[in-house]
Amino acid sequence: MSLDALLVVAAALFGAGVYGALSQQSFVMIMMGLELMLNATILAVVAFWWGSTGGNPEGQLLAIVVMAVMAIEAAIGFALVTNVYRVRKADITEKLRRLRG
Amino acid sequence: MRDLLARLAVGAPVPVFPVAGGGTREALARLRLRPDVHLVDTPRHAIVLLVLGEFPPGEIAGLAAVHDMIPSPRVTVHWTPGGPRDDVPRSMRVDGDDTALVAALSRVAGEVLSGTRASEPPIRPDVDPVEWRGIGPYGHGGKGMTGGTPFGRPLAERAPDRDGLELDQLSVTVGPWLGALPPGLELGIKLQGDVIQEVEIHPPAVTLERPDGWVRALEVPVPVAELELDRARHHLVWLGEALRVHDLPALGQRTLRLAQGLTPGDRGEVERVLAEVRRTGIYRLALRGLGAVDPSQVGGLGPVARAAGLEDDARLDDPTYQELGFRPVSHRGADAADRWRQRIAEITQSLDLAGRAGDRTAFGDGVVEGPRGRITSDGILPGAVTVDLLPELLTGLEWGDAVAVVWSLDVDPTGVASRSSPEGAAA
Amino acid sequence: MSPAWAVALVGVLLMVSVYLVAVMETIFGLRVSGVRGYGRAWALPMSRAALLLSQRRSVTERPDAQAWALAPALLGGLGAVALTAIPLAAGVEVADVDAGIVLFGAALVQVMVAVFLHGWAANSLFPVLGAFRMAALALSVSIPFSLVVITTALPAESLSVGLIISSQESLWNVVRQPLGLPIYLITGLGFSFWAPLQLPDARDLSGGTSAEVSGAALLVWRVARASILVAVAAMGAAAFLGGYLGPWLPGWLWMAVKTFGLLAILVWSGHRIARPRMETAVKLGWTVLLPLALVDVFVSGALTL
Amino acid sequence: MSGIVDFLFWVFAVAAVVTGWLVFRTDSMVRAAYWLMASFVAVGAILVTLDAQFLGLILILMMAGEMTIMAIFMVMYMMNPAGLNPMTMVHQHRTAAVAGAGAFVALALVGLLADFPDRPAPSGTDPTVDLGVELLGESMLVFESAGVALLAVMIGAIALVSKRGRYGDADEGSEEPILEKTE
Amino acid sequence: MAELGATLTVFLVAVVAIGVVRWVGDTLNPVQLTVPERVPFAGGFDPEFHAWSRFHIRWYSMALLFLAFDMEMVFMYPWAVVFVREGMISLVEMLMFILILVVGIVYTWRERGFEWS
Repeated sequence: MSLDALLVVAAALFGAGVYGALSQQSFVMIMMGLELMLNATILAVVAFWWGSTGGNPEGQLLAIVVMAVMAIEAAIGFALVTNVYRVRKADITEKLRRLRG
Repeated sequence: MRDLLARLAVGAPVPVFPVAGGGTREALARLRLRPDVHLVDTPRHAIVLLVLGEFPPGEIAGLAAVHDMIPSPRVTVHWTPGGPRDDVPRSMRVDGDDTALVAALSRVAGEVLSGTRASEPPIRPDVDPVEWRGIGPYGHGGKGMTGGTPFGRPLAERAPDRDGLELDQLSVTVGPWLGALPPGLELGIKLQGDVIQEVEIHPPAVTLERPDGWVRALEVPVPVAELELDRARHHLVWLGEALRVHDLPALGQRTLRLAQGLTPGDRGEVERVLAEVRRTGIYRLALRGLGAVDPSQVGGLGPVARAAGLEDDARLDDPTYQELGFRPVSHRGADAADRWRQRIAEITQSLDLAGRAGDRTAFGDGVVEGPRGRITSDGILPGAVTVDLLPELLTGLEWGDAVAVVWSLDVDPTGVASRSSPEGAAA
Repeated sequence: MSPAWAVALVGVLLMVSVYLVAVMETIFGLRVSGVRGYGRAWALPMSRAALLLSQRRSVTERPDAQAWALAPALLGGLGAVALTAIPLAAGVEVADVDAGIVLFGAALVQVMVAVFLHGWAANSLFPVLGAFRMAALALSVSIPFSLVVITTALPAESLSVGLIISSQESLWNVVRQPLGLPIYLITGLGFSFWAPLQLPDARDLSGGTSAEVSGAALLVWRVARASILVAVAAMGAAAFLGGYLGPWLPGWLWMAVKTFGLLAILVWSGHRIARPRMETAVKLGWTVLLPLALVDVFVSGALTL
Repeated sequence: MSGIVDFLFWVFAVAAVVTGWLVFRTDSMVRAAYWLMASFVAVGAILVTLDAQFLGLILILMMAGEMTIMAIFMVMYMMNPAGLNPMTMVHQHRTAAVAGAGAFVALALVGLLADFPDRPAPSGTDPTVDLGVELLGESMLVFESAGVALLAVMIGAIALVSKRGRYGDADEGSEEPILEKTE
Repeated sequence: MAELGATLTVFLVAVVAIGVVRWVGDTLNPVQLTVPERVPFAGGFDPEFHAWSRFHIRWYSMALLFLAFDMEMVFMYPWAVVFVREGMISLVEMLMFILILVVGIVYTWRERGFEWS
């Protein structure tokens, strides 16, 4: 286990997240892609904290902030999905031409 | 290994799934008190399917389906408290009283567990409900995103809802043998999430439970002590069953036990148990504010009417009761909690009346105040009217709340039958 | 503690205490129902287990078979993990780690996942309703639950359960934080979906998430569920009642006495308190337990300083 | 000892990536959400092996609730939520795959080639204490602004999902005429 | 950390043990079910639809509130560890943080977010 190995794992997770976020059609699945990218970010941040910053607590703090971002993203995302669904009865991005334009 | 398990398993109460027809209210209550029998709520937990009581002619609705859901080893037992049924094979039939039944249940359960009696094969044919195998691009019967009948059933469709989110609506027939509902009550409901959007009442799967003692009181005066004890017993059995559905089975058993051989002298013990029921906090936690009825719709419905603030009681017009100084108890809330309070108050009131009545007789002139409400000679039992309340009251309730409301009304599913065939009750 | 010893210890403890929970459940049930004479209760769980093992496992038309198999295993595993976070006597601990209460909390919150999967996997109306009930219930109780457990870490200045116990040398947390234990027990009942909070497996759903389960699958589900209750009681004893601390008796015995005392209270309450409506349970969690838990945190905190 | 830790690390690493990939390979929304949770749990386990015990465990704790909510919302809004009809809910599959692979290669190269200082975290102390001191001390503002941000999110989210808005029901008078209704 | 290795072992063994009990049950009573034996139970009548559907939860406001409020836990654990060391200032800081978040609960409660929509 080394910093390099950790970063490669994080990169793989991030790549999977990018694939998901770009390929999926529904809002919620896109959010899953985003969450996977944030997952990779947490791993990378803690890896740096562990291997490269001499245990600076700000590294941990950053990881917590990323978790908070995840919660915020999820809450706002679901609220938007609910609202959009209520108004337009649609759950797939391609049905919402207006949003894409 | 199997033998060892079978020998060990003999010590456990036999899990029995009851399909209880008409006239078995009391028998079922007695059965719940038996330590060797455990009446379960879903056929998946049972070994024995117990068919008891009276059913409308023809096939018993849903019986075959429930039978097949019991995991093997399974065995069926037929028992009729009033007398043997002729249309059932001798080998499955138990004649005699409760004790004979319990002995038979334990015996057949032991036999199928140890393998000396073969487990019954499924009744219904091994055929898919809809042809689906090999159909469609994946061979699963579906079509596109939501079409077709994947694995034999379609997917639910969307329907509008009160909060503006148009999501899937499941329509499903619940009952007649659902442990959460009174036996025989069959409802066609439409659910969105856990909220009921529509209720339709189906004809009951059981025959009318004729309240013989009460019907007799229409014609001839009957001893008040007898009537009032019967009323208290009825309410105690109701309380026991309702407590079970509210997940207080042990307390429910205690009230059911009280109902056996009840005398006016049991009042102290009854009051202790009722106080315990109150202390469970059930009014505040589970019942308050649910299923409030409109007082104008519940006239003649006995406790339901009186819980809605009506002083509606045929006993008020009876000279004997007037002589006893009878005043009806009533509550004002009209909701499920007040209906519970009302019946619980009436239990002690009835015991009090029974104790003071001596050998006085009452009624006999065509109107009787039964435990569920006013019984008249027109043949429509109060249970019928209570069932009619359900569609309006249950709509918009969460499933668990709906179950609580059904029990709080003391619904008699056979009421529907009494209405569709008026001679049923008056006969 | 070496893994082999840990497995042996936790395994034996769980089996014994789950059995005792089943016995207790029977005895309290008989007592409340007005029957005297409990001799039969001791062998009954064994017979019931044998009966379930002799039954066939049920499968519905189109279940999520893997999730259905995973759910009870996950639930039991979580019960065992939660138990490892708790020192059972001075020096007898599987994983008294720095973040002990976080480990315990993580295990308990994951219970929600196991129960949700168990109900969802059946593809049948009542289990699915039960699954969603569990989600609502667990979300409502999990924050007050974590808050009162965190409060016990204040005087200990550590998240380690061992240090939380030793910080109660002079005074138990149940005295120092009187609001803590009741809130902990109520929310703990919610996580172990035990009566009166057994909403996901309630009778109005004909057994809820286990309505379609039979045979060995039902047996392991019930055992796993009881193991969560045992873990909740053990943590309650450690965090609020001083764990293995106590005069005269050996530490492990104190721990056992306190744990079974709490188990008795929990099982007893199932027969004596009514099951709340779903909406009442959610409101109870957010508008009663959560504010009280916050009061507990800050008042106990201020008193600790 | 470190051999076992290395082995566990690789087990968790593979688990995290594989479960993360399975998220987009299943038709069942519940499974997708819980595969994602499994990925988070595996990452949490990796964090534990990195001596960030608290962060790892809290990640596992948080994700149970968050992913259950994820599953519930997905079941709520996705047609055919259990994937009873197999479906392909992807578009621009090739672009996405290339972008994903590209992101992986680029980031992995950065990770492998860039020369990060080698200053390992000191072992033997409880990093949670440092974190607490940091939170209450220098990063107090971060902490309090997180509170404000979370409050804004709560109010925003609740206001968005409430049917009864200040200006009448949320679904009234906002149907888009251009919207193509596919059903 | 080595302790958590023991925890992991306990977890895996418990999972396997439960799997074994289930397997034993399946060996004693092999699961070969006919179509009617697999019909989901609803009281005696076959369900019309699959139960898996777009399930309309009634507490989505509460779920969203939980997402945001649960983050407070992450800050609270480290706070608890250094609480006594940092003294009154830590109490005040956390009190401020919590009071901010409690506004969200009050708002949700006022919007009837804890009731079945």
